[in-house]
Amino acid sequence: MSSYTAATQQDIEEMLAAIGVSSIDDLFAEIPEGVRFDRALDLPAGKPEQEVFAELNALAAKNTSADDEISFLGAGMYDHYVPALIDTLLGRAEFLTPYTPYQPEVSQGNLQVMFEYQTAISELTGLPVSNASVYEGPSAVGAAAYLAKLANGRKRHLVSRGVHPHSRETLETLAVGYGTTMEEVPLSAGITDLAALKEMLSDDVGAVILQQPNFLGSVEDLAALAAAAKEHGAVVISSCDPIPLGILEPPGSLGVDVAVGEGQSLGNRLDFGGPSFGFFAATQEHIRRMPGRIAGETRDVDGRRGWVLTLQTREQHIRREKATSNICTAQALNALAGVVYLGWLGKQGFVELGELLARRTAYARETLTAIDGVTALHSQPVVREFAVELDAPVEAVIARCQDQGVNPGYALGRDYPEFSNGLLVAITERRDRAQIDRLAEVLASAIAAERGAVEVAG
Amino acid sequence: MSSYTAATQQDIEEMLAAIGVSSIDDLFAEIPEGVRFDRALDLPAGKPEQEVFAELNALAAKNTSADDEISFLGAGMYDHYVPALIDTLLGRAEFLTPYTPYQPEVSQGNLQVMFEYQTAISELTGLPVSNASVYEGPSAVGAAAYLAKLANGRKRHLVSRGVHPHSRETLETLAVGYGTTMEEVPLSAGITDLAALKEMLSDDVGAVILQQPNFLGSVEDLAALAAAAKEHGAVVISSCDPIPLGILEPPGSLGVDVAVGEGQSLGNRLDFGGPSFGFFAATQEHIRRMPGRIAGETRDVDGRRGWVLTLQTREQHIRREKATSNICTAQALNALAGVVYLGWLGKQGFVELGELLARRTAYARETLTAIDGVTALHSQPVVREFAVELDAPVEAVIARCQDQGVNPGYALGRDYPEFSNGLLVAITERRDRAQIDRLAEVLASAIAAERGAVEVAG
Amino acid sequence: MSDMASAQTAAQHAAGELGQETVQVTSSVPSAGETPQQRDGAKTIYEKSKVGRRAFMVPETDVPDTPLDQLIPSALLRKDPAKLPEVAEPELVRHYTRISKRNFDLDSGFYPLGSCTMKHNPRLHERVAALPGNSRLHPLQSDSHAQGALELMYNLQHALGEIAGLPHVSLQPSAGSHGELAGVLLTKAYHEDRGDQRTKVLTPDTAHGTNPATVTMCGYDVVKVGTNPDGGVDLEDLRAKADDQVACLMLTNPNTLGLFDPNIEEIAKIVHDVGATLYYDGANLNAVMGKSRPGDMGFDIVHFNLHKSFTQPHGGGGPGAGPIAVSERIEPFITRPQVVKAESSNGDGPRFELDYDRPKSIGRLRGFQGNYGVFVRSYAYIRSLGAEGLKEASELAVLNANYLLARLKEAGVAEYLPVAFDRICMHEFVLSGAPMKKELGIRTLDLAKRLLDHGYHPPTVYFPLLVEEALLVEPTETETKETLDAFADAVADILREAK
Amino acid sequence: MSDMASAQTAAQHAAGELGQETVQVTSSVPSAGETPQQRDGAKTIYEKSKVGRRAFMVPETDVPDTPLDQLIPSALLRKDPAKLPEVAEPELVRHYTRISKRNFDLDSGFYPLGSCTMKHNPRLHERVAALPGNSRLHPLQSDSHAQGALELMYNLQHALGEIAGLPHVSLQPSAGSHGELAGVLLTKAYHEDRGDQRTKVLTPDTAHGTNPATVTMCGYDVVKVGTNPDGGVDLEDLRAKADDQVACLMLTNPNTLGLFDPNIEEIAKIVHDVGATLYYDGANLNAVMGKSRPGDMGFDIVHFNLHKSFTQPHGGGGPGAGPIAVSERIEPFITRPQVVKAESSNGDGPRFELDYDRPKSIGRLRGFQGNYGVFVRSYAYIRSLGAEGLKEASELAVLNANYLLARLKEAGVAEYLPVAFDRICMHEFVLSGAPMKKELGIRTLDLAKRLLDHGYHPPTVYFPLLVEEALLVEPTETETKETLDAFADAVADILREAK
Ligand SMILES: Cc1ncc(COP(=O)(O)O)c(C=O)c1O
Ligand SMILES: Cc1ncc(COP(=O)(O)O)c(C=O)c1O
Repeated sequence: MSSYTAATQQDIEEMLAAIGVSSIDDLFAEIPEGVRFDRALDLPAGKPEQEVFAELNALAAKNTSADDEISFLGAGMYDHYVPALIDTLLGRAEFLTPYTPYQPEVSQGNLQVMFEYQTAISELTGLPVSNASVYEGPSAVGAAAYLAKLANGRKRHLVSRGVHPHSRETLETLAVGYGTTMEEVPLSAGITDLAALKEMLSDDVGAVILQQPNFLGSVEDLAALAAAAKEHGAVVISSCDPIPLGILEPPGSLGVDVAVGEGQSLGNRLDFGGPSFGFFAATQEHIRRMPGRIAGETRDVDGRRGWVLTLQTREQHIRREKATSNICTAQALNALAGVVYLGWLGKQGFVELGELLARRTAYARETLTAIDGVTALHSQPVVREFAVELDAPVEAVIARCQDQGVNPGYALGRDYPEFSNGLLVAITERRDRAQIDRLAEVLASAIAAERGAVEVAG
Repeated sequence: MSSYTAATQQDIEEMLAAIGVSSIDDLFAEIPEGVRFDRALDLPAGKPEQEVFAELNALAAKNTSADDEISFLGAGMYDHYVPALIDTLLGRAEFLTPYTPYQPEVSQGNLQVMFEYQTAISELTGLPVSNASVYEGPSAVGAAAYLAKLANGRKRHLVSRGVHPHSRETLETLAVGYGTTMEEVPLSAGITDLAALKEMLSDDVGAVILQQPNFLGSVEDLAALAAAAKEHGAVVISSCDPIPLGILEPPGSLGVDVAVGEGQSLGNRLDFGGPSFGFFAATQEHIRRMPGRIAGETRDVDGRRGWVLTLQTREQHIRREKATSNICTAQALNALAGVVYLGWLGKQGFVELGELLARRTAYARETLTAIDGVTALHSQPVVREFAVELDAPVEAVIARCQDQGVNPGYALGRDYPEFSNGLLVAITERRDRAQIDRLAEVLASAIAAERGAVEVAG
Repeated sequence: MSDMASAQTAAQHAAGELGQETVQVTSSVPSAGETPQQRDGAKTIYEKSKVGRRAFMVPETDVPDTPLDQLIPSALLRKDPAKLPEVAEPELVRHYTRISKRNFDLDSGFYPLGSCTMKHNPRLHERVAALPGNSRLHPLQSDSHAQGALELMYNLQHALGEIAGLPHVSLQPSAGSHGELAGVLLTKAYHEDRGDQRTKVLTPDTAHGTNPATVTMCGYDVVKVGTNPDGGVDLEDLRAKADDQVACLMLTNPNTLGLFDPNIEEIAKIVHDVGATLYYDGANLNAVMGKSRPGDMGFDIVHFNLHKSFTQPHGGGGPGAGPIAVSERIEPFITRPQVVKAESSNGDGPRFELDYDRPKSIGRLRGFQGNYGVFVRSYAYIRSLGAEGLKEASELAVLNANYLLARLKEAGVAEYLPVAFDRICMHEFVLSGAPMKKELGIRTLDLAKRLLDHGYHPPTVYFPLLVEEALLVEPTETETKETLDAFADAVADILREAK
Repeated sequence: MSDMASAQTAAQHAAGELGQETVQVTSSVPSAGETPQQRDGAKTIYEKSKVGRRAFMVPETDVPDTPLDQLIPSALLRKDPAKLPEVAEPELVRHYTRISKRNFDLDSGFYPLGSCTMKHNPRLHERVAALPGNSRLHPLQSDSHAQGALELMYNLQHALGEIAGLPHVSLQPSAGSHGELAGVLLTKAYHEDRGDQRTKVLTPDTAHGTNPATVTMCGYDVVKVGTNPDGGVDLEDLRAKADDQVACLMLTNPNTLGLFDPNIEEIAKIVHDVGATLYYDGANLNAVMGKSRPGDMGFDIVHFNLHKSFTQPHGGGGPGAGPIAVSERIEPFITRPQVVKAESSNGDGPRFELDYDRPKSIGRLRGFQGNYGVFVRSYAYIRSLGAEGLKEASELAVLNANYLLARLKEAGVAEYLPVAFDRICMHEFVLSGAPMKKELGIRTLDLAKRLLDHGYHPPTVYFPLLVEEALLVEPTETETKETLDAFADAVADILREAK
């Protein structure tokens, strides 16, 4: 048992004497008897570090990680290589342990990181204002919808069926609070149905919410969708995968007002889904409606450059209930990983990575759709992920592939009943041609076996 | 390909212009043509970080580490739990990247660490002077023999057969340089044969070299051995396992003049044998013969406490060829791990750990020697390691156990032909009773199987 | 915690001009290896860029090198590359290492930031979180291939439920405020399920700013409840405001004054009598682990800040996690998916699953399963301490706070910095700098800056709003008596020097 | 590298009184989170102890709790426990974190310490070294269960042999000096095997102190060879001293003046003609990787400092590794065990083994297989850079040095700090502070201290001994032109301020 405390018996006695009480229990005397907790918590006894390590090591060993199989899982989080320098920097106590930078004099490091991060996000998205991070992707989409609500007060929000199912579900949950309603814009041939969108649009639509690339991996024609939305004065929100922004036109150049997204693929680990970070960027007109914190540049009394949190009176101080969001603790450390990762990739590398992924994705799509029993689910342009349909039960095929050490991807049927045997396959720079070829081999034989099994069963 | 360099083509051109040459090759013009290397090195092309990681990860995966089996291997390095805080502290650039502290103003951290480390080693060994670390165990033994040579100039050195075979071999190698000869003192009933030692001793013996506990795990009667050596004015050197010094009388209290040892078990990883550190402590009279560096306390011009390297003019400066050793780069980072580990164990913990190991070792010895086909190799007191003899070919038995996920220990026959089926079994706090019981089970059936196999073959 | 008042609006580079104001950075901490002149620059990584430099090397194109515009219509392709930095790895490492040294960190000094629970962050937690089985586990890995992770989450749910005294736990929310959001949405779902449309949520005037902000985001009106002279909820005011339009009362106990509200049972009764829920802001849980449970006090919904009581390092502003625990009546509405335990039929032992089939659930508040990496750390903490250790942690946190308070009541300090409510405090306490300001002309903010010069992170300032020139001090249980003594001496010294 | 002259003798606490002298610590670097007053204390961890505090919790005694004196005779048991610190984990972490901030480190600033090759330490190397398959591998694991480690060592042997131009490599020595020891013992074994008893080893007067120290430890007499006006070996002096009693000439090329000796072929001939071996001190290999190979120059034995050219972080004074490469004639004597590759008969591919069966071997110089963790890092480096990258590293190291030298030759600097030998330098160069001392009254050490104030680690001072008030400057290839410019400007500024 450890509590990482230092008080010896002697310390305790001296401290009690100084306080003027005779026991620690006296300090808890204000707690009325009725709500005092008299028994021990029903938790196992504490144990030494080595044993806790052994227990958690054994638990971790029960998981099949991306080290244990060749994984083509994506669908929102991706197995990118995280350079070692990120571990080192994030492990520094100076970054790991401080609180949110409330004392600028002793937080210039974190504030500068925030500022540099914001700049990077602005560059990626082509939008002038970025905050210092929000929780993660889907909740960022939810926060963007709130911004739209604050901006125009309109209650109808349209969301493409190409938006990540988790984002759509989060929007639904939050809409109850916002007092908005969510309506889904259907897909057509793998992308958001522009005609249907136009049909649904009217001047009471407050926001149109899109995703780039969409959940099926298709690159959307954001410009056209945004233009349609703008005609009715709706705020255009797009969730973006940051990695393809090395080669795809940034949302800010295509009429998007608010670009948000999941930041995991920027230097963050998979971590079974978190912690990562969400990014949030918008046009100038929305700056006072941004959730969370923004670091800004300033000069100190001696005229030296420094950094501070800006626009901070919004929350917690003066107009507490008028706050544009309730976020407080965000994801500073993960955003640090993000900006370091982008600095590591660099201006050229960011483009080269996007190009490599686009080419490997094209190769993988071609290779897989050449398999008997695999067809493309759509033929839209793809950049890092693509969808196919299998002529066999997808869950069973996945299980067979995993037995061979290959995780072929995500079963779309869980979220899209219309694609019951759909498979979403993600590519990163860690998945080389040999691994893609191996996937093809394993997938082909799994499908063949499954068809055989079905025939036999049938 | 990466060289972690920053020079762009433009940089290079500007720099060449400033130097006043026209190409990089011009800078190498001083190299005579005959020794210029004209072809490319026959090495594979460089590759990106992720691919180097993948290659080294694959190599590492080919090894069976102490995570992959229940290991009772010891024989000089031990599978102790290294607390996580050591990783964190050693990973700090402030400790990881500086050179040896030549500029005291900007090395106060390292110098203080050295000072604290020396104090800890003095406490452990009961000897007043410690240096700031040497390479590792066996070479520390070799360095101690050189100290003896410098101290009394005598040429006969006696070394117990209970000293680690690697230390004995190192002594032999170095003796050629020192101009000394090594003679081996035999073992009797698992410990250094006192009578034989007395027989061999005479006034031309410069050093008697012992090990505590000895290689067979026996606790030696250092006091008696040291007394015999002292009668002839020999320097008494003992290599010590630091962990049992929590419960064993320190060598300094038993007449040992120079205590050295392998520091791996103090907070260092196994690392397939290195880097770790060697410690080196001696009596006051030998202070000016100590190899390596010593940090000392001082006051700066303002009277503030500070730390410096002391006795440093010995090497490299004034009397270069009179240096007491040639060591320069030592093992500062590993010694840091050592002192942090000892601080983590703490005064009480260090004793408790020794006690736990002694009890578990006793239990393991009892449990194993109860197996049919296993007998104690000796019945001397043991504290963390013990030797048994198998009634079956030891290498074959080990292989069978490893197939069952248990590494039963070290085959003594490699170094001690007289114990051809001897097995040396090491215990750490990570090897709990359940694992010891599992060892007994696996060992018993391996021996039984091996005997069966021998019978069949026979 | 609350922002310091001096964090003034300034321009954000990328955001264009917002009006540049000079912020008072009156003291600054020099860092090793940097001269004042160098610090001056505070150059960004962008300003250190040079065309053509790079760290990353792209893997070889091992597939057909098709021109990009044959794969993707040119209209969709980026024209101007993002202006990311161009630096080699050594500069990148050096840049961030150097700027890291401009932060104050918990591993280097005392950080008594009230309401933030800056307790020691054990490094074991970083080690277990980094195990590939955790850090390299994809969130969409099938349940059967993620049994270790699900078991850990299940065990953590159980532990948190036991600590809260409420049986049903969702780990999903990403921080305290996210937990609040979940809690108020659950309240809404609960009332609506009963056909009950309510309009108001009560929060005390000592509440943290995230409480009213959350309420607004959930479409409720905020109604403030006053504080009585002892620092607790003003029962009269509460009774007056508690009507059948009230959906919920949000409370922290001990409250943001560091005081345990002895009327908690009465408060719960008033709230429940009007059919409202009682919400527990768990930011101050570090005072009462194993000593008193929110569920037993009558709370319906509790959030935890795993980055406070449960040692997730704060990271300079996150990540955290804000799990919630709820009572039976709230359970049907809890976020999904939930981790559940199924006894397998084939005798293989239990099997852990993600349960999505929760028809009344409010749904999701984020992607995937929450901040799992944070769960690993907090679970390691709970396994290290166990029942006894958690209780001891709270006891010593309260002891340390009361001891520091006692030291600060000593002559020379109390005249200028009296405690706002003179009672036994819990894990933190509030001093008022009003006399100091009046008599010495020193504001709380000045004291804070001077503490920096003494090597201490200042306490939280100007929060709670209720207390004039407030200084909220939370030492936590992991500090030594010597540190508390030295801090008290430093405060006394500063006041002496100001006289 | 050479110790600074100001590191004066002082008392070692545990060693009792050695005579306490005041060392001039004229400037000191403040660290974040610490006030001058706090730094003052420089308390040790022992002084922070308090009886009863602890971090480590011992695992339960799950075996019989036999009294210790029933297991071990009481006479052998310790009476007084070692006075180790008594502190809880938070204090332990804080103590070492704080004192770490009193070091200057390479990740924070320029560190042009001549002869030490303070190049960037890629963090990938720490990651791969920490993989459990490496870091948790027991050194006595059987060959068949350590194939990955042995393969890595084999590949590293090959790579180093290729770089040195000598085919046989032993990785065993633990640092450069240990490599020297191996090398001179090999020389001895070589001569003795031929029945040749020799008595002397030659070292240039520019040699590093470890060379003569090594010679003495190997029972040879040191004979110094002079330096010619161009900074190379004085051939006349060498010829005069090279006789049949000479066992070896130890040389580094480029030498410690940073100059490549153009007479190297002649030197090799002179040495070989008297039957002696030629030893290459590899401390300066960073200048010539892929450009010129010691083996091709005629050296018989080479040591590498993996902590210099091959990026093992210096760790504040180790660990390092000092592998050696040797020629055919030396090979029979090389340390054992050696890693060898055997083609397996069953077609399973190659098998790597530790070969102990080397009858003429000088034996071991240490335990186990050497500093394997260092091998992993250096191998990762070699795999990252490849043939081209290594060559480029040397080219840019030499370019950086010559550029910095050119900058320092600019007006205002060269008058006071002239270069000792005005030639194209290799990866480092030596300035002489003699005019500065004479004309400005500033010693090299004063300049060094002032550079600290500017945020730079000073170059090596007072080495090589040959040059008066020497300043040995090695920028390495991983520094940017901007850094070199800023450093040159700082030197100029300091001199200006001194005028
Ligand atoms: C009392 C109180 N409530 C809520 C919060 C918000 O918690 P989080 O920052 O985790 O969102 C805080 C954070 O400081 C707090 O102190
Ligand atoms: C020229 C030279 N030779 C030898 C050495 C000794 O190397 P090591 O410190 O690795 O023992 C050094 C170290 O600085 C050196 O500079």
